[in-house]
Amino acid sequence: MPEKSVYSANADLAPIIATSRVRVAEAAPLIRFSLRGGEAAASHAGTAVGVSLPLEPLTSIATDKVAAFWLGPDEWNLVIQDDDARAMFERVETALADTPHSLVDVSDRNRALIISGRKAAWLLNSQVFLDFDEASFPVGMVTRTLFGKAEIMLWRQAEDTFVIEAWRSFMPYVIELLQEASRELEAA
Amino acid sequence: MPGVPKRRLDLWLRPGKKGRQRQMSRFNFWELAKNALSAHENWGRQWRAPEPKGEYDVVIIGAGGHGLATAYYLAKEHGVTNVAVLEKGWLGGGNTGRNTTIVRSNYLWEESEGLYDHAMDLWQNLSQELNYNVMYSARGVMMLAHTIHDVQVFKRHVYANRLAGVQNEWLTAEEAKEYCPPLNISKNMRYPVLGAALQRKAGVARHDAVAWGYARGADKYGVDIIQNCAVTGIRRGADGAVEGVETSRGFIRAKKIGVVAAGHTTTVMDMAGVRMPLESYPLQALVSEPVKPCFPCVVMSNTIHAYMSQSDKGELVIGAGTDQYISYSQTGGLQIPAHTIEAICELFPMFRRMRMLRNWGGTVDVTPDRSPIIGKTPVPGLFVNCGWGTGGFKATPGSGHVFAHTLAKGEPHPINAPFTLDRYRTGRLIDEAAAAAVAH
Amino acid sequence: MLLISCPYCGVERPEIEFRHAGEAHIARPAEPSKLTDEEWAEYLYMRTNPKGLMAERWRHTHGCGRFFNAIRDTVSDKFVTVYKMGEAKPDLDQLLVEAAQ
Amino acid sequence: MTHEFRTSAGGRIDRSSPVEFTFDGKSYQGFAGDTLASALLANGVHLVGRSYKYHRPRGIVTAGSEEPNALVGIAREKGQNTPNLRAPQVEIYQGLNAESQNRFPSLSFDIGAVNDLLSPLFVAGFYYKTFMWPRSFWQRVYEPFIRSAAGLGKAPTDPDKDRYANYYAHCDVLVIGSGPAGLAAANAAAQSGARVILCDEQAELGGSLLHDATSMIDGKSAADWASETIKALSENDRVTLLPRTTGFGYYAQNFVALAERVTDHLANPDQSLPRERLWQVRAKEVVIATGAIERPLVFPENDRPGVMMAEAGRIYLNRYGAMAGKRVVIATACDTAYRTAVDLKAAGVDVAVIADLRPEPVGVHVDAARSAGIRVEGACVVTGTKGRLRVKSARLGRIRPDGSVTVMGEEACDSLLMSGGWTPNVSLYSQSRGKVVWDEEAGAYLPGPSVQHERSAGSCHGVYGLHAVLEDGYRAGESAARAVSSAAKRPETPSVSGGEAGAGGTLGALPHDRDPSRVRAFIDFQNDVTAKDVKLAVREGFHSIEHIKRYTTTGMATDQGRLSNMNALSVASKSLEKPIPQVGLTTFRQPYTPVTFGTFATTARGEAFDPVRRTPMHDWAVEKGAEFEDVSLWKRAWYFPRPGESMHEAVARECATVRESVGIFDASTLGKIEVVGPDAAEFLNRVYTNPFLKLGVGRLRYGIMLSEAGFIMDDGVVGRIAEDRFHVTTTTGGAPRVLAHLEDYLQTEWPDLNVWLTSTTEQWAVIAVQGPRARDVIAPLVEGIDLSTESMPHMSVREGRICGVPTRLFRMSFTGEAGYEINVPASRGREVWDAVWKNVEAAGGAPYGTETMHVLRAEKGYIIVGQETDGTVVPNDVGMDWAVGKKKADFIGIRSLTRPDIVAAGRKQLVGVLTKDPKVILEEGAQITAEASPALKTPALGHVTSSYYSSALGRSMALAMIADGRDRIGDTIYVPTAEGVVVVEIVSPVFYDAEGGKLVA
Ligand SMILES: Cc1cc2nc3c(=O)[nH]c(=O)nc-3n(C[C@H](O)[C@H](O)[C@H](O)COP(=O)(O)OP(=O)(O)OC[C@H]3O[C@@H](n4cnc5c(N)ncnc54)[C@H](O)[C@@H]3O)c2cc1C
Ligand SMILES: NC(=O)c1ccc[n+]([C@@H]2O[C@H](COP(=O)([O-])OP(=O)(O)OC[C@H]3O[C@@H](n4cnc5c(N)ncnc54)[C@H](O)[C@@H]3O)[C@@H](O)[C@H]2O)c1
Ligand SMILES: Cc1cc2nc3c(=O)[nH]c(=O)nc-3n(C[C@H](O)[C@H](O)[C@H](O)COP(=O)(O)O)c2cc1C
Ligand SMILES: [Zn+2]
Repeated sequence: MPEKSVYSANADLAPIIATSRVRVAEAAPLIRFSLRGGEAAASHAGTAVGVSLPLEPLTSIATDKVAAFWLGPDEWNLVIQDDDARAMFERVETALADTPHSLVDVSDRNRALIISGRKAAWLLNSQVFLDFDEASFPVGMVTRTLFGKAEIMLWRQAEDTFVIEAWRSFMPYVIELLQEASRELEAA
Repeated sequence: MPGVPKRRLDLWLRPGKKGRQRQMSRFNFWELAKNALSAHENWGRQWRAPEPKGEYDVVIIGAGGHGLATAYYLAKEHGVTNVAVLEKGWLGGGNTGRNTTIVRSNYLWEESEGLYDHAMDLWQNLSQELNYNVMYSARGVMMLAHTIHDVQVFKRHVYANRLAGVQNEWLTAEEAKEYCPPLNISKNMRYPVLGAALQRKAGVARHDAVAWGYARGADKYGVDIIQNCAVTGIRRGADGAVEGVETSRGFIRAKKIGVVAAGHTTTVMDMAGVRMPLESYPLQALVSEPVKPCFPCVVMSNTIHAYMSQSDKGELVIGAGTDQYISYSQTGGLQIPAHTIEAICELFPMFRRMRMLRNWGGTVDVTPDRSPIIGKTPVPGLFVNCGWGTGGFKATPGSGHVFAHTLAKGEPHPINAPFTLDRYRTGRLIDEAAAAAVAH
Repeated sequence: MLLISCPYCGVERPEIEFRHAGEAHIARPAEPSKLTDEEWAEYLYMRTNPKGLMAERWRHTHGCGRFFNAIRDTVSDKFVTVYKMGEAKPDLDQLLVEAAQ
Repeated sequence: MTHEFRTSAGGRIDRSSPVEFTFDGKSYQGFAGDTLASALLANGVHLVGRSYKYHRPRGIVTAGSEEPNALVGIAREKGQNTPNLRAPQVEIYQGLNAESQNRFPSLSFDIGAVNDLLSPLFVAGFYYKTFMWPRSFWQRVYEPFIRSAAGLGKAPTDPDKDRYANYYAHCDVLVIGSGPAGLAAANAAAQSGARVILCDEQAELGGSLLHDATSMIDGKSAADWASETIKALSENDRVTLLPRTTGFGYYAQNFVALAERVTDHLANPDQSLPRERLWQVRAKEVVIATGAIERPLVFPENDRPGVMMAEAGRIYLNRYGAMAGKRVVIATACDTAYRTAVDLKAAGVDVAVIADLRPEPVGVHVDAARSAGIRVEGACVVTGTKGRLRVKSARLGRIRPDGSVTVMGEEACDSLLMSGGWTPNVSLYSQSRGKVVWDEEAGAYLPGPSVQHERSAGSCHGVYGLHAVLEDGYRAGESAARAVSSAAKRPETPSVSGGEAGAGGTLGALPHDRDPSRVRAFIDFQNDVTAKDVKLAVREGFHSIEHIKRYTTTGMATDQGRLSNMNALSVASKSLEKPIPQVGLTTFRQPYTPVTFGTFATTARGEAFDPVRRTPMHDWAVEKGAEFEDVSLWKRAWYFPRPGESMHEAVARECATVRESVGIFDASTLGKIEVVGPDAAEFLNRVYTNPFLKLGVGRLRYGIMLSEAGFIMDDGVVGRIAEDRFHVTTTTGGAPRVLAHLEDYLQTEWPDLNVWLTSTTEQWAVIAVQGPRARDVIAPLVEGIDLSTESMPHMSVREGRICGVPTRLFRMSFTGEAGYEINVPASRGREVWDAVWKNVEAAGGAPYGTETMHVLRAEKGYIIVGQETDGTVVPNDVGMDWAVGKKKADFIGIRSLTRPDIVAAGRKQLVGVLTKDPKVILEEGAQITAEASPALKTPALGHVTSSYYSSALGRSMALAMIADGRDRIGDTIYVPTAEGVVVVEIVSPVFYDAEGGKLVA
C-alpha cells in the first residue's frame, strides 16, 4: 500500500480530531465514479483509469492517483485525483462503449474522512461492527457497512489508517459520533 | 463428573395433599376474608384439568385470550357448552401472556372501528362480567405526532373516530405534556412532539388475568380446557369437512373447529391443507425494574418506534418492534429493544437511568393488510381467527364474542363479516398500516 | 442479532447490514394478466411461513447490495446455507438429514 | 460505633483510606474497597430495606448481584439519581449518598408495614379476586392505592446528565466470570494465542478466590494466585480484561452483550468518560464461568435482617473484613457453610451452633469445624427467628426420622447464616438457547448440550472443589482455543491444597413444628412470596410452573428468582406430586442483571438519535429565517416568514409571488436514481404504469409506480438523458424504499436485463425556479442551452452549464407555472443557488418552502403520494388512469388493478371541494358525509386530504377522496367539525389553469 494515497487531507480545513492517538481529517475533493457491469466492463474501465480493477470481494487497488474499490460483484467505486472530471468520464465511457455497463459520476455524493493513529480502529469500533484484527480486515480491504445509523464505505489504507466515505448529508452525523467517542481518549 | 457431590439430602417434605373436589367460589372481598380465616386452604380450582373426551361440538385450538373468550361466549351466549379448548402449552402462555396490554379502539377504517370498539365496550365491564379483576385501567392512550404527516394522519383518525362514535381527541404538544408530565416536548428534539391523539377511555389491562378470567368463566360453564395437548393433525372426511383433530393426547372428534393459534396458525391450517396469508415474526417487549408511580398513561410513538406504560406493579412496560425475519423462537435480536429504548430515552430523558429487568418475545402472525382474519375457511367446519399481529390483545373480548357467534351460527357476525380470508382475492383490504403505519 | 454470511462478499456480517426480503423462490408470473384472481392472490399473499427450514431472501443492503437466498431454521434461527440468486433451491429434506448428522 | 463489626486485619480493603458516606442521611465510615453492603455491615447495619408487598424489614442477604433485599437509591447531582441499586454491588466513594427505598416515613418505622398485618388477605393473586365493586372504584380508588403501594425505588425525575458509550468487539474466546474456572479458561486460551476477553461483573477479578482464605494454589494463597494470573493476562496484548462488566445477553450466533460500569464507583468521574459502556461482542467461542449461587433455606421468619447466606458471611469476612455478627448461628444442609463457620471462628466471632439438616454430617469440612471447637448439631432445623429489626435469636428444632420436628430451644444470635446448597448459574447457558438438564444426583439443573459455540466451566457447570474447578476451567479454555486454532496448548493444572468440594443441599420448604397458618417462610424475598403462596396457586389449579410464577410473582422481582426459583420449584413439585424435571423451569431471559436504559441507547441521543440530513442550501434557509419540517431524515425548509408574518401570511405571500413573478425552492431532497444500461427503457417500462419505451432523449415524463398489489407507491419525473441513461426522481421520503423495490425486481425477477441503478440523490443539488419569470431569471446564467419553448418545451431536459457549473436542467413544474429544476453537483449547489437567488430577488421573487409547494400543486390538483394516497389507492382513484399505459402487457401491479373490489363501484375518488363560506379552511383529515347531521356510526363518504387557503383563488380550497366522487361533482355534502357542520360542494380537483396554458408558455 502506498503511503501516499489518492486521499489527502484537505489542507484548507482544520483536522476534525487531533490527539496523540488518533487523527481525523476531511479528505480533499476527488472524482468518484460508480461503475457497474461485468468483468469485461471492469477490465476496460481499468485500462482507462490505469489500474486493474479488483475482482476479489472486498478488495481494492490503489495508487496515489487512483483507487478502485470492489463494492459488489458488479460494482466498483473508482476514486481519482484529476482536475477534469468530464474528460475522465468521457475517457472511461469511450473505453466501455461496446460493453454493457453503467458509469455514473458521483463525485459530489460522498465526502471522505481519513482516520489515522494508534487508536483509529478503536475509534471506529465505537460505531462499526467489524473486526479490525489484521487477520480479518487486512490493509487494502474495503467494504460498505454501517457506522451507527449511517451507511459508509470503509477502506483500510494502512495498518493504522482508514478512510470513510459517506453520502454528504450523513457526514456530520459520522463526525459528531467520532468526536463523541474520542472524548474518552482525552480522559485522564 | 469430577467433584460433584454424590450425596444429596432427601427433601424432607411431606407429600402434598390430593387435589380437592372442584368448587367454584365467587370472588369478592368477603370471600377473600373468609378464606383468610381458613388459611386459604379452601379455595377451589379456578379451572379443571379434565381428560379430553372423545367428541365435542366445537374444538377450539389455542387457549390464548381469544380462544378462551370464544369458548366463554360460546357457552354463555349460545349455549354451546360441549366445547374443548386445546392448548399445546399452558393457557395464556402465547402472545396473551407476553403482550404490552395496550387497549384502544381509535382505528381508522370503519370495519376496524367496529371491531375494536365492540371490544372496548366489553372491556368496561369485563371484571364484573367474569367476576375476575382484569384490572382494566382506562388511563388513556396517547399517540404522538412528530411530523406534519403524522399530524395529518392522526387528525384524520380523530375525525373518522368522532363520526363513528369512537372517542378520540387531538392534543397540542403542551396539552400532551400536561396529560403525561414526563414527556419531553422540547423543540430541539430530533423529532419534536407536534401534538398527540388521545383516547381517554383506552388503557391497559392485566394480561394474565384476562386469560385466567376467561378460562375460569368458560370452565364454569363446563368447557374443557385441555392443556399440554398439541394439535398435530386435522382430519377431514370424504366430503372435505372436518371430522376432528389429532392431538398429542389422541384423536378428538368435532364437526366444528375454531383455529385461534396466533403465531402458529399457518402450521395448524396446513394440517387442513389451507394456505394462509400469514407470516410469523418475533415481537419483543421489556420491563424495567419496578419504581413508584411515575408514568400516568400509555404513550405510543410510531414514528420513532416506542410505546410505554407503567404497570400496577411499578415496572415500565415497553414494547419494541418486530424483528425482520420469520421466527418461532420467541426471542429476537438486541438491536430491536435497543432501538426502542433509544426512542424512550429521547421522549423521556429522565428514564435513561432506569434499568431493563427482563426482555422477551412472542410470535405474532401478520397479515398483508395488518388486519385480522375472522371467519369461515374453504374447508367446511373449519373456522379461523388469526392475523392479530402486534395488536390483538385489545380485541380479546370482542374477538371472542364475534367468533363465538360465527362458530355457533356458521355465519359471521356483522362486525367480523368484512374480515374474510377472501378479501385478499378481491382486493378489499382493511389496511390500517398503510393508512397510518400504526400497528399496536 | 443474527450474523449472516453473504455469498457474494464471502464474509459473515451482522444482521443490521441486511434486510430480510421474504420467502424465496416465489417467481413472479411471466404473464400476470393470465392469472385468475385466486392464482394472483396466491402469488401475492399466500406464504409457507414454515416452522423449521425456510428458504428466504435477504439483501446485503449495507454491503454489496445483492439479494441472495438462505435456508434458515425458523425455530433455532440457525442458517443452514446461503446461495446466490438464480441458484437452485437445495433439497430441504436432504439438508435436514445432513443437519442431523 | 464505627467499624464495630470490622475485623482487626485482613481483607482486600484499604484500611489506610477511610471513606465517608451516608445512608438515609446518617454518616458512616468505610474503607476504600468496601461495597455499601460491606461498609454497612462493618458498622453493624443490617436493616437496609423494606419488602415489596408486606413492607417487612429486610437486611442484606447476599454479597453479590443476586441480592433481593438490599436495594438502595444513590443520589448524585441533579439528573444523576439511580434507584434500585444493589448494595453489595455499590462501591463506596467519598461522599456517597445512599437511601433506602419503599418505606415511609422511615426505614425503621414504615407505615406500609400495616400490609404485613393484613398479610392473611394479601395472598397470591388476591387482587384478581377483589377490588371489583363498585365498578368505578377500580380506577379511582383501588388502582391508585395499589400503584402507590407497589414499586420499589423512585424513578429519576431529571434528564440524565451522563453519557453512554458503545463498543463493538471481536474475540476468539470470551470468558464470562473470573473465578478459578474463568481465570483458568482465560489463561489456557491466552496461552494458546487466542484473542481473549475476560469479564466479570465485580469490581475486582478473581471471583471466589478473593475470599478463599485457606486454599493454596501452586503453593500460593488463592488470592495471590489470582493476582498473578490476572497480571500475566493483563500483560498479554491479545487479552482484554473487563472488571465491572456484566455479561447480560447471549444472543444468536455467539453474539454476547456486556455492560461495563465505567464511572459509578468514582467520587468525581472525569466528564470525558461515559458512565457505562455497551460491549457488543462477537466471540468465536464462549466460556461461561459464572459460578453457582447459594440457596436460602425456607424456614419460618427466614427474612429477618441479620439472616444472610453463609457464603456471603464468608465473603464479607474474608474479602472486606466485615463480620455479619458477633454471635452467629449457622443453618445449613451443605458442607460449604462449615467453611464460613471456621473462618468466622478464626476471626473471633462466636459461632453458637451449626444446625445441619442432615442427620449425621461428616467429612473434611465438618471435621474442620468440630476441631475448631464449633458445636455441630445434625438433624437440626431452624423453625423460626425473633427480633424486630434484626434477628435476636433462632429457634431450633430436631428432625425426627419420621420427618416431624420437636423443639430444641432457642439460640441467641445477632446473625443467622444459612446455606441450602448451591444452584449452578445456568442463566447465560439458557439464554444461548441451551436446554438445561435435571441432574438428580446433583439436585440441580445443569447445562445440557451446547447449542452455540459455548461451554460452561466450574461451578456453573456443576463442578465443585477448587482443583476440579480449575481443571474444568483449563479444559474449557483449551477446548475453546482449539476450536479457533489448532495450535492450542494447555497449561498444567496447578496443584491445589484445600478447597475440597462441599456436599449436601436441600430444596424447598423445611419441616417445622409451628402452626402453618400463622407462620410464613419466604421463598422470594423481594416479592414476599411464601411457600404457602405457591401451594395456594397449585390448589387453585395453576399447575404449570409458568402459571405459578405469574400467579404468585415468584421469580419476577429484580433478582429474577436467582435465590428463589429452585425452592419455589421444589415446593410446587411437592404440591403437584410430580418430580421436579416434570414440573420444568421458567425461562431465563436477558438481561442477566438489570441494565441501564442509557447503556442500550448509547450515543443515540439528540441530533445523533437519527442522522439529520441537510441540503447544501440549508444554511442559507436558516439565515433567511426559515421554519423547517422533518421529512424522513431530512430537514426541509417549510416556509420563510418575514419578521412579523404568520405562517398563513408567509405562505400566501410566497404563493402569490410564484404565481405572479418567480419563486426559488430547494428540491435537493428529492430522491434521484440514475438508471443506466442498454435495457434501461425496458426496465422503466416494467416498473412504471406509464409507457417508457418511446420517451425521446431530452424528454421528461411523470411516472407512477405501483406495488404489486396495485396501490400507488411513489411517483416522480423521469428524464431521458441518453438512449441508455435515465434520471429518475422519487419522493423525498420514498427514495430508499423505491431504490430497494427496483433493485429487488432487477436482481430477482429480471436479472437478464442489462441495467444498473445508482443513487444520485446526494450527487445533485436541485434548485427549482418557478413562475412566469423563471426563464428570465435563469437565462443570463445558463450557457449552452437554448431556453426557448420551441427548443426546450415543457417536460424536457438539457445538459449545459449554469454559472459555469455543469447542470442537468429540467423544464418541469410542480406548481402549475412554467419552471425549471436546476440540477448541479452538490458541492456547487450553494454557489449556484446564491447566483440564482440574486436574480430572483432582483425580479421581485422570493424563496418558498414545502408548504407553498403543497398549496401550489394542490391548486393544480397534483397529488402528493402519502397525502392524497395512503397505500390503499390505485391510479384510477386519483384520476390518473391517463398515466396507466393501456397497451402495456405488463408492469408491476398491473394484475391487481382488475381485482373485483378494485374495479367495483363505490371506491373513493379524488375531487376538489369548496366550502360554501370561502373563508372557512377545512382541516385535513376531516370526514365527509352526505347528510348534514349524520347519525352516529354513519359511514363517511370520504375525507379531506389537502386543504389550504389559495391566494390564487382568493379563497379556501381542498382536495378530498370521496366515494364515487367524480360522479358527484356538483353535489353538496357536509363536513362535521368541532365547530359545527361545514357545507361544501364537490368540484373538479383542478382549481387553477385547468388548460395548462401557463406550463407551456
Ligand atoms: C411483545 C408483544 C406485545 C404486544 N402488545 C400488544 C398490545 O400492547 N396491545 C395489543 O392489543 N396487542 C398486543 N400484542 C398482540 C397480542 O398479544 C395478540 O394479538 C393476542 O394476545 C393474541 O391472542 P390469541 O389468543 O390470539 O393468541 P395467543 O395468546 O398466542 O394464543 C394462541 C395459543 O394457541 C396455542 N397453540 C398454537 N398452536 C397450537 C397447536 N397446534 N395445538 C394447540 N395449541 C396451539 C398457543 O400455544 C397459544 O397459547 C402484543 C404481542 C406481543 C408478542
Ligand atoms: N459445593 C461446593 O463445594 C461449592 C459450591 C459453589 C462454589 N464452590 C467453590 O467456588 C469456586 C467456584 O469457582 P467458579 O469459577 O466456578 O465461580 P466463582 O464464583 O468463583 O466465579 C464466578 C464469577 O462469575 C462472575 N459472574 C457471574 N455471572 C456473571 C455475568 N453474567 N457477567 C459477568 N460476571 C459474572 C461472578 O462475579 C464471579 O466472580 C470453586 O472454588 C468451588 O470449589 C464450591
Ligand atoms: C405486562 C407484563 C408485565 C411483566 N412484568 C414482569 C415483571 O415485573 N417481572 C418479570 O420478571 N417479568 C415480567 N413480565 C415478563 C414475564 O416474566 C415473561 O417474560 C413473559 O410473560 C414472557 O414469558 P417467557 O419469558 O417465560 O417466555 C411481564 C410481562 C408482561 C406481558
Ligand atoms: Zn455482500
